[in-house]
Amino acid sequence: MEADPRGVLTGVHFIDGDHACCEGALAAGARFAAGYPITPSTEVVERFASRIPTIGGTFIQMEDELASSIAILGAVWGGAKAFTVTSGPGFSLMMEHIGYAAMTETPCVFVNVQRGGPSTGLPTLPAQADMMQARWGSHGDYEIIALCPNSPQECFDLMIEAFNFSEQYRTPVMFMMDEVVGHMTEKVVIPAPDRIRLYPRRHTRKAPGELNLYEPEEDLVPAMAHAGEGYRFHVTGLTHDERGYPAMNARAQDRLIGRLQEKIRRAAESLALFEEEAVEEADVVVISYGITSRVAQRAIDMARESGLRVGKFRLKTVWPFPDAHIRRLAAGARALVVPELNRGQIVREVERAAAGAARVVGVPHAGGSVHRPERILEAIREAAA
Amino acid sequence: MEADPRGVLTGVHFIDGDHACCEGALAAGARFAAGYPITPSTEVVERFASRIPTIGGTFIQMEDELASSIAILGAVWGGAKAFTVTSGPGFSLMMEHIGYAAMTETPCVFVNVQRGGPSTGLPTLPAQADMMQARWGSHGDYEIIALCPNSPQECFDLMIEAFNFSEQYRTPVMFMMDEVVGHMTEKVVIPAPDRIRLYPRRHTRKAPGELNLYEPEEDLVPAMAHAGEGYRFHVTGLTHDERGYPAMNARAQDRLIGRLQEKIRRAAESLALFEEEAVEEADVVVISYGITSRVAQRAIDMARESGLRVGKFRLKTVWPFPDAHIRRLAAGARALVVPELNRGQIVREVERAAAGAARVVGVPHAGGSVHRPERILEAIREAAA
Amino acid sequence: MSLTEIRIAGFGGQGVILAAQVVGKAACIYQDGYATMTQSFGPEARGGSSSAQVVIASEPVLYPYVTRPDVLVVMSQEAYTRFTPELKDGGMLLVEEDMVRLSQPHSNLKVYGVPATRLAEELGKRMVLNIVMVGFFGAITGLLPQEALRQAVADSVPAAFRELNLRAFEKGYEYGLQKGLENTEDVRLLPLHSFDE
Amino acid sequence: MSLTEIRIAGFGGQGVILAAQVVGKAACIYQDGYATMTQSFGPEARGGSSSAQVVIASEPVLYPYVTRPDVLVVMSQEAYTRFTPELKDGGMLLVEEDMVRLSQPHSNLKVYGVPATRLAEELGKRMVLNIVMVGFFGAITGLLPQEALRQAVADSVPAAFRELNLRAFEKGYEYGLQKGLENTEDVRLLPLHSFDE
Amino acid sequence: MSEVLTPVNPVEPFLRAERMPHIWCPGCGIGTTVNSFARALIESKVDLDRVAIVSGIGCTGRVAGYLKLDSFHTTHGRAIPFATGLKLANPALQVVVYSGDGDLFAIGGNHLIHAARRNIDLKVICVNNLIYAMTGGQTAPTTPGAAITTTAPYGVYEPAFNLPALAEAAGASYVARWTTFHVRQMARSMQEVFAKKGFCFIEVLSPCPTLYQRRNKMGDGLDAMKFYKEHSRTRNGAPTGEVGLTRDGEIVVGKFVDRDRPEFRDLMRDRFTHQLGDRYVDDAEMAEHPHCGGEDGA
Amino acid sequence: MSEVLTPVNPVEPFLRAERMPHIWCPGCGIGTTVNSFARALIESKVDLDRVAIVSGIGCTGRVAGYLKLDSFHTTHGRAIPFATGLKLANPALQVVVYSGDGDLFAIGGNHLIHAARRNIDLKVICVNNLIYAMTGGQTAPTTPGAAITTTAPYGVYEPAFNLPALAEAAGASYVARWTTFHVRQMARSMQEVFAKKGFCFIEVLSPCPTLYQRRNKMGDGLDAMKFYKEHSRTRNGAPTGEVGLTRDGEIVVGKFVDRDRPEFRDLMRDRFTHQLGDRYVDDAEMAEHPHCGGEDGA
Amino acid sequence: MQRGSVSILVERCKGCGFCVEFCPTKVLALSSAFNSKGYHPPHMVKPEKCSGCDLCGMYCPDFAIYGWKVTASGS
Amino acid sequence: MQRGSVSILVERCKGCGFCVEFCPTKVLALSSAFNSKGYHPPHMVKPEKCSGCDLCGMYCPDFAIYGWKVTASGS
Ligand SMILES: Cc1ncc(C[n+]2csc(CCOP(=O)(O)OP(=O)(O)O)c2C)c(N)n1
Ligand SMILES: Cc1ncc(C[n+]2csc(CCOP(=O)(O)OP(=O)(O)O)c2C)c(N)n1
Ligand code: SF4
Ligand code: SF4
Ligand code: SF4
Ligand code: SF4
Ligand code: SF4
Ligand code: SF4
Ligand SMILES: [Mg+2]
Ligand SMILES: [Mg+2]
Repeated sequence: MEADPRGVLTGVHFIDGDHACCEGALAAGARFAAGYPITPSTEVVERFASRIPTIGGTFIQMEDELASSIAILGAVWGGAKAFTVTSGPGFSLMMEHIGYAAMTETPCVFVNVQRGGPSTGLPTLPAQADMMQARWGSHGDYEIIALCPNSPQECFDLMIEAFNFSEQYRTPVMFMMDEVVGHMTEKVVIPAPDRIRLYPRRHTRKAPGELNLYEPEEDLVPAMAHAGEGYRFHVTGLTHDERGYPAMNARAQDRLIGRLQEKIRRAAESLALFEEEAVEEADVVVISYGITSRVAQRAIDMARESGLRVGKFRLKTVWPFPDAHIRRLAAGARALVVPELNRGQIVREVERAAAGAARVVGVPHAGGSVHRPERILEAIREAAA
Repeated sequence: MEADPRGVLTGVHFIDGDHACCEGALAAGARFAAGYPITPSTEVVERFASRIPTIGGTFIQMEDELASSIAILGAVWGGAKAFTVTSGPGFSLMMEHIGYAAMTETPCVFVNVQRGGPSTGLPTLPAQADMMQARWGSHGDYEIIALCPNSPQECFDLMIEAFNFSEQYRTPVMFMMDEVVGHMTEKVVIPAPDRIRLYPRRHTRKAPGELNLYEPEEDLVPAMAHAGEGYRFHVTGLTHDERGYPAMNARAQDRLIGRLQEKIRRAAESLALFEEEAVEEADVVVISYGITSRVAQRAIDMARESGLRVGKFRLKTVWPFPDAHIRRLAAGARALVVPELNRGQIVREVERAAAGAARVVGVPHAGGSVHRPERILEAIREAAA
Repeated sequence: MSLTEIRIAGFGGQGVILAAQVVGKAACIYQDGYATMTQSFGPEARGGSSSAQVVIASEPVLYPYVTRPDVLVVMSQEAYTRFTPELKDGGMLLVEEDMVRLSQPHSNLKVYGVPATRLAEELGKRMVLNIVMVGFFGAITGLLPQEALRQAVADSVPAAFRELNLRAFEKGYEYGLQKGLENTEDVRLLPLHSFDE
Repeated sequence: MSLTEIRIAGFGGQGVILAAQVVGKAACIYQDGYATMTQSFGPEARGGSSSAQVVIASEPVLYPYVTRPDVLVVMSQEAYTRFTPELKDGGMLLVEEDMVRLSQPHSNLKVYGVPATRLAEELGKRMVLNIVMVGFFGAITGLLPQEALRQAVADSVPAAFRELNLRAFEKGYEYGLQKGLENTEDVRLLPLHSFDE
Repeated sequence: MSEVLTPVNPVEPFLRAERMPHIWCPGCGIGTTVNSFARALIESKVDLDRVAIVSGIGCTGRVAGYLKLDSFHTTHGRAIPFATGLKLANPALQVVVYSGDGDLFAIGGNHLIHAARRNIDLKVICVNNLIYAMTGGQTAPTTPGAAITTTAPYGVYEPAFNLPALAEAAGASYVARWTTFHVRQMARSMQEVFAKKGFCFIEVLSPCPTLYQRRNKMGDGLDAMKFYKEHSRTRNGAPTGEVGLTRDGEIVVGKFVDRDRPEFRDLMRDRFTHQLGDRYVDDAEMAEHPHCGGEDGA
Repeated sequence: MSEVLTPVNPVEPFLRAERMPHIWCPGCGIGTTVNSFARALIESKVDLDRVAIVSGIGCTGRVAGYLKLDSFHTTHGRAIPFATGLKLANPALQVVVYSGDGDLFAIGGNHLIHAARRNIDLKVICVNNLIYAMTGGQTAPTTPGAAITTTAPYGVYEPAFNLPALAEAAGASYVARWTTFHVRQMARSMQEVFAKKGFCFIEVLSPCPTLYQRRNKMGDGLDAMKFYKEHSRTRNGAPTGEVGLTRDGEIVVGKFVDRDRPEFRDLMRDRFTHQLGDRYVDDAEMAEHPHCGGEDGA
Repeated sequence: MQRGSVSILVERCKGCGFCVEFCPTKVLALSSAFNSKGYHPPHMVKPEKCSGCDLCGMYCPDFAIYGWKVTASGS
Repeated sequence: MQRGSVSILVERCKGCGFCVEFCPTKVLALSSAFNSKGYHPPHMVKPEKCSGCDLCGMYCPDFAIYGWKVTASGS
């Protein structure tokens, strides 16, 4: 399906990542946003508030993040594409509803512009320390998709992917920006609407009375309906059967939770967006994401200048974690270097996936600024040695 | 320091894990609890509400889990030992304040009696699927301690450890029960008060005017003061310096976050409580925790009967994850089998720590009941083959 | 290690859990043994079926679940239907006579009936039917000394109701002593009421 | 790939960010080049110092930070003190004459002064001092065509203030054309007021 | 010979028959409120395909799951913000929030006051059984003083909320209270709010014999109903400040507030039209044709 | 020759001098409220070692960090529940909650109404600048209609809360409103609440020139102060239902509510004493000797 | 003349007695019999007094009873 | 006779003018000079009128000014 032209600001812009993210959402067809202000993410909804009245749709500033994160789910069941935007403390408050969205298979996007934490931490300064939270922050078992842009352009582009994935797999998607990317201004090219492919809502073709709301299709994803269409369906966060009715026993749990995970795990390969360069012949591969990938690039360049064989692997999709690709890299390289703006999160996943096949060297950084490229260079040198 | 006799119900009891947990807290000196009802954890605070008026202390049922989880932090700074109790959905709501407690180094205990999730899931049925959340559920970088009892007796015993660790390291401790352990009734022996060793509050010996509230002692943990003692200190969730004042820059962040992690990582060995048996000569070691360890025991017994050399390793401390011990096991055994009441959480940590040195076989279970021992036996057989 | 598996089942409100608790407590506290009691809830906390499992042993119990009970106490038809097939060959089946109608002869089991509800009503409080059942259980199974069970009863109920419950216990125990001698394989129960309007 | 690093710094309220934005936009949109602008906040969003960095290039910019600027524009004393040492040898230092007093001669730099605030006040709106500065920057550095900058200015301000801002731009540009010829190494500024009461 | 006119229980078409019997206890009043609700739906002739029920978690929260309407069983305390999103995305829906006192006023209190402030077009039915029932009988912010609960084993000492007063102060357009004894009045109130635009709040006192009454020696559901009958006094228009409840005192029932405040969406439309004129695109029209690609399928 | 009597600014001893200058903008009113607060502390002669300040997050939330008292900068919206725990664990403390309108009434609204319901002994000072300032000027639940904010670029259309009415309906014992123009009255109110037991609420309207006024062409801080001076009307005892604010209308100030409701801890003590008699151990006495092992050190 | 009647789904009934108590003409009484869950459902003891007002139906929390009007057609 | 005076910490002042506006006797005026942050702090233009009432101090949001009473001792 093509993008609705009303939401697409085709042209060349010089805007920051927060603004580009909003444009991506609009281009993806988001017509409902609920948010609660928090630095450094608020610009996303501020722009949305200013843009939406002339496009058609709603922005509502809710009383808190609990409310924002569930208002969007209500909106989705009312027929809209919807998202919310926050940063660390607000993200923590949204955890219950991320689980509810996963459980009820409500397509939606949660944007987190990461700042320094824990707690109030460094409200205006960058970090990438909510990466594990994005995967594990809500109680119980679920599977999630999380994307990481590294430029305003990608805030636009990947936001469309985020919505597409969420619609295709009927799952909440975490859009994990960081303060630098969010506040960095660059050229953003927005294509014409007919160049933007959208994955349409998986709306049932069945008539009311025939629909079992949670009966999966072949790819394990069920088609949905919207309130007001006559289906008279039921949605619950309790463990439920294919009709959507509560079914509280281990068997129903196994069926449901198994399917919720499987529908995403099965698609892992097509969900794995990444960028790689010179990894085949590399001794050391630098694995990074978000703003850190651009800092690491300088270190990689410096290392190459000094004659080292360094490859680059940039994660755009962080969850589901691309185990297979990391295994491939580990099989080929001597060492994997993982710089990130946290004290060691994704590096643990790399370690797990590498399973001892290559050395894994983390380059932690507590946040508040980006790495000095020299620090990463050092790690590359050490790893290559 | 010895336990205050008023809180210690010395004697032999036949009580369930929830009640034993409450008695553990009372014996540990907890004199403040705030909670919000949620199945299957409510009995802990119900007992506290009934016991505390004749011991001296306060129970308050707050308006929600956000309030409960920060009321206890206020109480700690007012001079009490305090804890809160919840289950999945409530735990998700407490995430922001777990981060605040970590950041402000407020000793306290969060009890989570795990039920089936995600979302409302299976309110009355067991799971162990909040294990990763306990570690990663709040935004930003922090380190946490999490303990897992497998019997009512251990609910009592480990609860005292939980408080001791929280006081010693000034960190929130997650007490990760599961519905089976919470509702299972067994013999619980509560010793005399003088047999219960408590780690006292690390109260500063400095005079007002001399104290820098966040100046670490040798083990990286600072001593604290209580409100009302004349210190006129400041506590903030912002990144702060040793005086406790906001210091918003990458250097301060590095110092603070580095220390918060290091104080716990450094103590990893003494924090690692576990139980092991016959791991030296084992081909397969079964690694488990909580109720699953007791189900696994039957599988282990069956496997041994059929001649397999099976060891057992039970985690009492799940976080910080005992990497060193797992490495040791991986070095000795052919395979590690990890049954848990979730679709694969701690098994990932085992994989990471094992780093390819042994095969790792997870035995996932979506919750709602416990494993059939036969299922674990099957995995052991397969792993041994 | 000797290990006895017991299941007590009925519907919510019959005091199934308390009965199991008394048995466990008698073993643990007044007999210095070990016991593990677990409960199965229906999906909701209220109404519906209720069942408790007790494993009694001389050493700490590891695996907490009952798989093939030695003793099954049923206080509702549903519990009877659901759990009887689990019973160990030669196991004991104790039934509340007025609530359960046997659907077939159980020649492989030892079946004993007691009108616990009626006996309780005779004491003036239908509520204590579970303790009548505990008394009956004690006498029939002989698993635990009468005194241990008595103490466990006394210790498990509110002071105001202690006397009443102890009388209920005795009543059940006595009934058990009488009935224990005859193998009541042919317990047959009154037809339950049904409607059609 | 040719790459120019620019830093613009002053205090909050001087429109530092907008100035940087105009420069970046001119490069990106009206010159078909690439630019990356990043900002440094003080710890708080309000008051205090404000600084923006622009990297201009003919290809996409990877590393977004300015480490050794080619051009430094300072509009406060604090910015001058803090950032001048970073400047590349032979780099350009553009200063707001009325706000900054040079603390030493900078023989290794090309220093240019402009009374941007005063010029803006002459236009009736002190607010536009940043755009005066952009004009001055355009003329002195010659990094970007005048027209590209002009358009970027027009496109970056609210319609109601477009005219005013364009005049501010021209004023700064002209001033730069005049001053650009003389190397104003010896820019000396009025003593700033101080108090003691 | 006699002819049957209504041979079917009027509530039946609104029930998910396959889910009966429901989980509610003997003498629980929640089912009774559902009867009044069904009657109100019938009488008000709303298009049932356009009615959505949103519940939180609790015994009352189960209402959504039993009603054969589009129905959402959300998270504890968050029915109102969910309903807010639902209503804004599809303004043609009649959105009813049906939940318990704890859900709406303990954990959910903030959402309630904010929705009332906004005067968003939601119809909130609060079944007040004075307790957290689903979790086994803990103190609610409505539990009257001295009552015994599992978390107040020596009796509640916290003062309780006066729900109508709070709803009014926050901005509700319509505020009423009934008990499950007042089945007709309750139905009439429900019918009224279907016809009223804005945030409407109906409190219904309801027996919880199992958890509230038993522990407080207050008999069974029928005893509660008789108590309601004897102790209720209808005072339409009573100042909400005067209608606080006590454990054994008078229960003031009636319609307390029925005022005209502009509704949220109207306010929104007016403002945007005022500022943007023709450029404003009112998405109320668009809700009919969602942009998410609806019928196209995957 | 002249002799100096007060050679030091009375507020100075209450400030963490090493943290001056503060971050507040020129003409921001928050600092002014601190002056009145300092005067009230002096006049009321409370033991300063026993005063604790609890703030949430926001420009106002920074007050805690500037006051040289035991002070807590908590999480956004949660100052009140933190303060509740603090007060209950150490009843001897005078616990003051000092925070912004967004913090206390948007995200924190539920805690405020519940603390008021409980009538717990907290003194809440709400600096109402009609906006979320710290985050850059978004709509608050107090922002009056038609005002421009970053999240309402075409003007706010949501109705605002009437804070005193809400606080009263929830149960507050003391409710007053002043503006930063009313420095003496504000100080007097603060002094009064130090002497009053129970939940007390003081709203102080305060200029935010940077984010609220600038965008709304309302001049600078001084203009706001003059506006307050001209448009305020003191109506002590005014019914709180009548004191709602509008963008440019009259500002009713005064002490609106001052009533006696039993305080939370008194209620607790009475109930436990009633039920348990001598067996009740009042931990108010124990707070002096915490059980956590206090002085023993590690 | 009988103007109304009730239908009772006995298996749904939980014996709360609401219908009995609030029937304006006291048509109903709880039967002494049990349904399969052990509850005593109501039955009509004075059927002739039933107006078919359905108050019983409005009260019944278990949707187990409802009243309906009977028109005397052809008699 | 002067009965009061003020102290001004000019570097703290942000020139808001509160003190000037609300001094009951109009003692103060903003100076045309700047402090190092570029603000115009107040100075006393009619020192003799100062009562030392400290209203300026109560208004000053930057804790930059305060008034105090001077007793004429020995004069
Ligand atoms: C976040 C969260 N906290 C707590 C719970 C547990 N819980 C479920 S229902 C409920 C209270 C129900 O009370 P009320 O709303 O009055 O409904 P009732 O059962 O009385 O009808 C609670 C505390 C939950 N499900 N989720
Ligand atoms: C959970 C969470 N959500 C959002 C924020 C961002 N935030 C910080 S302060 C604030 C609002 C402040 O408004 P107010 O309380 O009125 O204080 P003011 O700055 O106006 O004094 C917000 C939304 C946060 N810190 N934490
Ligand atoms: S517990 Fe109470 S509210 Fe819940 S169903 Fe039973 S009677 Fe009704
Ligand atoms: S932004 Fe507003 S509230 Fe915040 S310090 Fe500045 S003037 Fe004060
Ligand atoms: S229909 Fe009316 S009259 Fe007939 S039984 Fe029911 S309540 Fe009584
Ligand atoms: S009201 Fe319904 S449930 Fe109650 S007795 Fe009558 S038929 Fe049975
Ligand atoms: S002390 Fe009083 S009279 Fe003197 S300057 Fe200050 S306000 Fe004016
Ligand atoms: S009130 Fe204070 S900050 Fe304002 S002008 Fe006077 S001295 Fe300066
Ligand atoms: Mg309730
Ligand atoms: Mg504010």
